[in-house]
Amino acid sequence: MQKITNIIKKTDRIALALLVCSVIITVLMGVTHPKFLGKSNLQGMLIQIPEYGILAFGMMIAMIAGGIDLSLVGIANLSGIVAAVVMLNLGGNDFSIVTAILAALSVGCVCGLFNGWIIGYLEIPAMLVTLCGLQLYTGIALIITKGPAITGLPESFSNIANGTIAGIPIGALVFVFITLILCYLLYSTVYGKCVYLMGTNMVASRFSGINNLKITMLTYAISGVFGSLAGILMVSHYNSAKSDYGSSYTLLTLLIAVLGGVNPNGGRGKVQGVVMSIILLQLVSSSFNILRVNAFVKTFAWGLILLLIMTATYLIERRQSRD
Amino acid sequence: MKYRIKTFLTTNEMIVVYIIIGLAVLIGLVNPAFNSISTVVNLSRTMLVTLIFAMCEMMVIVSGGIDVSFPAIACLAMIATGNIMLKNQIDNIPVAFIMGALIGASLGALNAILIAIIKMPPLIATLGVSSMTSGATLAIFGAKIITNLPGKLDKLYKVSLYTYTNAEGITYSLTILILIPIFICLLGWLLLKFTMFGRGIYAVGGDIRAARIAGFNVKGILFFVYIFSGTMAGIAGVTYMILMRAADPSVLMGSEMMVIAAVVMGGTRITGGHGTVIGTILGVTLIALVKNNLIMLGVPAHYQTFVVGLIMIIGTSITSLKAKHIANSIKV
Amino acid sequence: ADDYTIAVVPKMTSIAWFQRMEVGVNDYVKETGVDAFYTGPSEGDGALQAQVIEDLIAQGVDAICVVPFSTEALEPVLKKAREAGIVVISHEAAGMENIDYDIEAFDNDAYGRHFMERIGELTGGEGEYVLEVGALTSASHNQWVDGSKALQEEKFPNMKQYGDKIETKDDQSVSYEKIKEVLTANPNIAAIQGSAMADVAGAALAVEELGLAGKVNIVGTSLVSVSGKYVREGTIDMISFWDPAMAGKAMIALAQKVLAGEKIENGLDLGIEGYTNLALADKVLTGEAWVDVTKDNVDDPAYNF
Amino acid sequence: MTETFLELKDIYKSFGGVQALKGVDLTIRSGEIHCLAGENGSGKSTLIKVISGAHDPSKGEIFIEGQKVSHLSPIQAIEHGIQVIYQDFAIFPNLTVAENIAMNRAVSTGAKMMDWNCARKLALEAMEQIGARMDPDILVENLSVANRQMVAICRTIINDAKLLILDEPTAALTSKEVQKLYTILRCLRDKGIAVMIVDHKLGEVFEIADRLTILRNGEKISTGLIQEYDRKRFVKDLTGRDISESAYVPRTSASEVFRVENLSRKGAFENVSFHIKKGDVLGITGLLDSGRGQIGDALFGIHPAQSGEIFLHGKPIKIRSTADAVKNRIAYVPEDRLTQGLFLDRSIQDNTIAASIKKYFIRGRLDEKIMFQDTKEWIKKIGCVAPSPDPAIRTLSGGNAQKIVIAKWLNTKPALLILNGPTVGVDIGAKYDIHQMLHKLAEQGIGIIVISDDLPELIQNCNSIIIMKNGRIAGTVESSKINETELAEMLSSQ
Ligand SMILES: Nc1ncnc2c1ncn2[C@@H]1O[C@H](COP(=O)(O)OP(=O)(O)OP(=O)(O)O)[C@@H](O)[C@H]1O
Ligand SMILES: Nc1ncnc2c1ncn2[C@@H]1O[C@H](COP(=O)(O)OP(=O)(O)OP(=O)(O)O)[C@@H](O)[C@H]1O
Ligand SMILES: [Mg+2]
Ligand SMILES: [Mg+2]
Repeated sequence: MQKITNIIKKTDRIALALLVCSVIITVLMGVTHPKFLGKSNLQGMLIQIPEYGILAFGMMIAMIAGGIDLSLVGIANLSGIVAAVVMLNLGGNDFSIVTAILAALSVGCVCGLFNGWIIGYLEIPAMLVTLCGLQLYTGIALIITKGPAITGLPESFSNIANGTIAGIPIGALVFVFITLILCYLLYSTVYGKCVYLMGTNMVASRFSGINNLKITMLTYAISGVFGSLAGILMVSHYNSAKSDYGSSYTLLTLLIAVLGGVNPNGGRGKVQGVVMSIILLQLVSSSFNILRVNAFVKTFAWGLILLLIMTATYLIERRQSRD
Repeated sequence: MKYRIKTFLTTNEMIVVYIIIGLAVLIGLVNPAFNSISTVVNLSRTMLVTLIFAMCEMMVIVSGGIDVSFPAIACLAMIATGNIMLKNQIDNIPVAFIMGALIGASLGALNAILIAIIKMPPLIATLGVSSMTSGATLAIFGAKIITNLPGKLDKLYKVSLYTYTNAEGITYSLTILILIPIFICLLGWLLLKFTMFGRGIYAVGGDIRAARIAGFNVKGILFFVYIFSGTMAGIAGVTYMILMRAADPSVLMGSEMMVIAAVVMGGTRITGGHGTVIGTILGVTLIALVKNNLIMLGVPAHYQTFVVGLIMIIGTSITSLKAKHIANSIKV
Repeated sequence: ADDYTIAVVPKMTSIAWFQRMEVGVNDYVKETGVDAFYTGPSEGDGALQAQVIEDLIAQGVDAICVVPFSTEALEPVLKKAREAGIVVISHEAAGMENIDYDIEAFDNDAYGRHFMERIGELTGGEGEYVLEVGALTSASHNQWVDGSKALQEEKFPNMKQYGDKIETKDDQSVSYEKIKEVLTANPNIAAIQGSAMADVAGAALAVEELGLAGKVNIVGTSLVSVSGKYVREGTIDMISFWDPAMAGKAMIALAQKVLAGEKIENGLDLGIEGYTNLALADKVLTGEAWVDVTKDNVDDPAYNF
Repeated sequence: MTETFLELKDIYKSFGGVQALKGVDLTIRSGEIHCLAGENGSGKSTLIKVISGAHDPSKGEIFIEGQKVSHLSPIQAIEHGIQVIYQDFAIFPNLTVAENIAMNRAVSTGAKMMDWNCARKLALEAMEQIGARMDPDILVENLSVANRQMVAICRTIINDAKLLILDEPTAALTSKEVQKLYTILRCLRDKGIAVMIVDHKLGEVFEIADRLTILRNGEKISTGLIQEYDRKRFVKDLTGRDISESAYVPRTSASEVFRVENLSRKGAFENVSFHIKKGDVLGITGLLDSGRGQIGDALFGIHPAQSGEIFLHGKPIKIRSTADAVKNRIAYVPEDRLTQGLFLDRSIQDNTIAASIKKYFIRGRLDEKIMFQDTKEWIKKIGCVAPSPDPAIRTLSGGNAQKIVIAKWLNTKPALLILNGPTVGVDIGAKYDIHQMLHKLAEQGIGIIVISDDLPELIQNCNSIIIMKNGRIAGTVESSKINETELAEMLSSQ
């Protein structure tokens, strides 16, 4: 009894701790720097969140399945580049944009399926497979572009990530949409239940008739599709496609997932935790920019926040299990 | 006896050996310049620092953990040592190494506290420490590269054990610093194979609860492993500084995943409990061979990333599949 | 009138080059009292830099002076900045659209060519040479080596580029390893040209170790603090650079002038060394700010950074 | 020798809100075999962990050889000569047999170096003593369960134990191996070593024990010489109720549920054929490695058969993967509960519905409410001692967890239920409950296969029993025409 309520509470507790931190930062910054809560800063934050937020979801889902996906950035750039190439070759009209987006999503899906197949069928550790995958997909991206960015993309495509609806950036709406889909996938579908069970114990899930290979491939395919979504957003946001955009996001997304309470051993992690952790990191990052603090301090602070929150939850949990 | 030979020929280590040989033959055929003693010298030099990292990573993984903080620790050790020595006009080689080792050890101890006492998953703990360390390093010491190292330190890179001059008059000298990884490998081998403490590391990685029940000092072992890893990372940082004749506060960042890949290719199981020194050396050799002979192979620049990825994935697949096959076939 | 807020955004803050730029910005603030500050991503990533600029737009600065890591990635966000009424000055980014002005320390093509001139001089126009770039994706590095190659084809037909461009990932040890490999694979290399700051230092270390110092000529972009040692030792023949501190100052000064509504025309004088007689073409202002450092002037305290 | 070696006084232990031990007294004397009995979850394992220093008691006193010890640590326990063979043996799968055997001794003597030759010698000597034969250089992960237990026993033998505790040592052993184990234990007892053993099998308790302590719900119910107990009192004390185990007599029916013809898998079993009629409970037994477990794995698609035919309700089906098996409503309760059967960190609810998730996908979403309701019902129906569907299953004792594994499959409404060692580690009361359930299911027309080496269980519950030898069917017997001794003889005869 105690144990499971603890587990439930623990995941929620991390989300709660993150929420408290976020509120404190927002209040402090709001009071000292009124601009922080101004429309344009909020908008700015909402524009930044989707790219790495969606990547973090991909990382999260792979980690819940007991793996990890280090190839996300590679997938993002490769599918972004494919989208750009398709768009340019089809003339840049609306039809070409839709085709390009579909092409990008299928590239993400295929890359993910490839990862998933090797991880699930050949049973090679996910860390290795996706690390090789990162190299491989970035390599293909580099072969396509030969280095320089692909530019000259249609204006209307650029509006996807740079436009707003009712003052809210479209990217943020996409992000909310993806969050809802992810919640649905993880909490309300057979797949979601299976992925948590499989992440907890691969052998037992097999002995429960769960098709591990299918779930693994599905997981990495979803992760890959998230990667390509982020890729499309990046291409649209930067109105160009290149093989090295977002190269710093791999470790960042790992940090976000872990900070959001996703257990690297698999089977545990909730969407709300990860969303809170994405928001907190963005708040910290924007605050530091407003405060004109050196970027290194930001890196330092992320590590510190991670360790402090993990330590705090550990201490609270230990005290609770004592009484 | 026949059975023994057969199992020996199909060990993970031997599979990596086959891949290395295959690759070497291929490169040698494409570019005869490869078939020379210089290749051995070059390869040793290339592997030098990576091998130190890989050794401590291997030990950490064997104990059931993982460490992604060593590049940050090495960078801090390198730049801090460089700065302190310059500021205080110290020009003493042992002092440099001791300083690097101490800095590394203290950060390793931080890892150990988080993992062994606070019981944080190792990936989380070391990721956090890595982020903090690299941020602090740049904030404290700045981004500036130090190139005016103290004289003795600066000259050490030229001291060599063995020099080979080829027909064109190019000299290939094997630096004396190669002794550091050799020493560490030897030490690691003795420790892991022949001391109870080393066996304890395997025991902890195999089943931490059983290790506790058996009476191993599990906390002590974890502390040792992470402090050892930190210390070695510090030493690797100083070694790197001497070899490159410069201290750079962020140059090693991002190398962690490649090192882990090398270690796992060498037969260390990411889940802990399995791993050998020989395997690790072979894994590092394989990756070094791939990464450093693409020009020899004539691979065009923008294909190189892809080719490295391809060879890595083939390498891991073959070793993993073979290992799986072995595990499935024998059951007594 | 001088209560403008001006942000200077480098490609990344974690390398010495841009730390030097920070020094320039801070000096300039002290000298003139303008509210300028230096902020940027800690890693080299176009996406990260765009995020920093998003934040700056949100804060409502008056001008952004930026050294784009990836010019293409910044177009949309700089467009947005300009739409928000922010003055945008770029550096090392000729050919960008969504800027008020770009200020170049020099003409990239000419800068690349001058390396090959030197190589030709040193080798007598014979032999093979190697071109290094920090990243295949870096626009300016590619412009330099392309310029260099073009000059060689025109002027030194007996020379030949060996293999492909070498990508060093801005990492000294990668440069070192690859140059070593190249020299082993082909001992006839006569010259090496580097682009990223660490390129020539890595190359020099390799050449020195292989006992080829003097035989292989090395030129390229670098700083005295990074490669000065090898220039002194003679392994590197010449390094060239422009002072990032001056570039930083020049960007701010230009931003101030634009904000104040002054007319920007050919021959503009920003009052900053190397940027006293700027040539204007389209939106690009080009200075004469590159410095060649050889054994003779390596110890000049003015270059000690 | 009747000195008291260990005395526990008024031991309490709680986990969070769960009171696992409530004031237990226990005395163990040197030179006796002391049996600890109790239902699942009655606190036996917890008590053992207190003695071995793995758990600190919340309250209570421990005396070893008359001396009071406070804060017993695992090392101290070992130094006092207390050796435990845990249910999962607590051995190292990644180390060699020799190392596993020699390890504890080396640790407790404070050895600094690893002496491989000495370890090998020790291992061979220990194996000699109990008649085991293994390559000392092989990794334990490559061993079968029985051999792993041999390793664990060897380890304690060389450790000069004064008190040897075995938590359900016979669970994974065949009857022949059990006899061998008992010979060893008696020999140790005669050397003056105190032996404490946890066992659920009634017959075995009466065969081996000198003295008996019975726990129920964390309390000591009774303790005394084995002669003071008869079966009836034992069962009464254990369960608090009267249980009469009667043999199962199926109502015969002609309609066939399941048939297998010439099933083969290289290296595992060959030409296996059998059929199940409505109401039948089929038993499969055999010595270790006779292929009995492999048949279960094959029918569930874990390691599918390579040739042969399978018919369910007369229709031919193909089983190439677990997905095929599930599609054909074949259910499988695997042998190794901890790793194969349970998601230890997940809730009872998740464990219960793990095999039938699809069922709860209603109108586009998973219905957690119905899941909760169903789980609650199963907990009641199957007699699992659990407060609610919410706690993690790792907080349940083994027997209760096993009931959930069975519930997981019953929840799929199977057509064929295969149980591999269904009551390993399950107490008499729960065993009875499970057996009753099997009978009821059989009557409902569900085909039931029980793979087991618990002979009384097979005789009581199956109407026919297949005996496997070397991967082949050596014979089929009607359980009404055979008794335990005869069956045991058939099993061990060549
Ligand atoms: N670590 C734990 N956390 C919470 N509860 C526990 C823990 N360990 C045991 N328990 C609970 O304590 C009680 C006693 O469990 P214990 O394992 O000692 O029973 P047991 O007699 O060994 O049963 P079995 O016959 O199944 O082995 C059970 O209710 C169990 O759920
Ligand atoms: N220290 C602990 N922390 C967490 N869980 C524990 C701990 N000790 C035991 N448990 C869990 O509590 C449950 C009861 O533990 P125990 O080892 O007594 O099982 P058991 O009762 O012996 O099972 P079986 O019926 O198979 O004998 C198990 O699921 C076990 O994994
Ligand atoms: Mg128990
Ligand atoms: Mg038990």
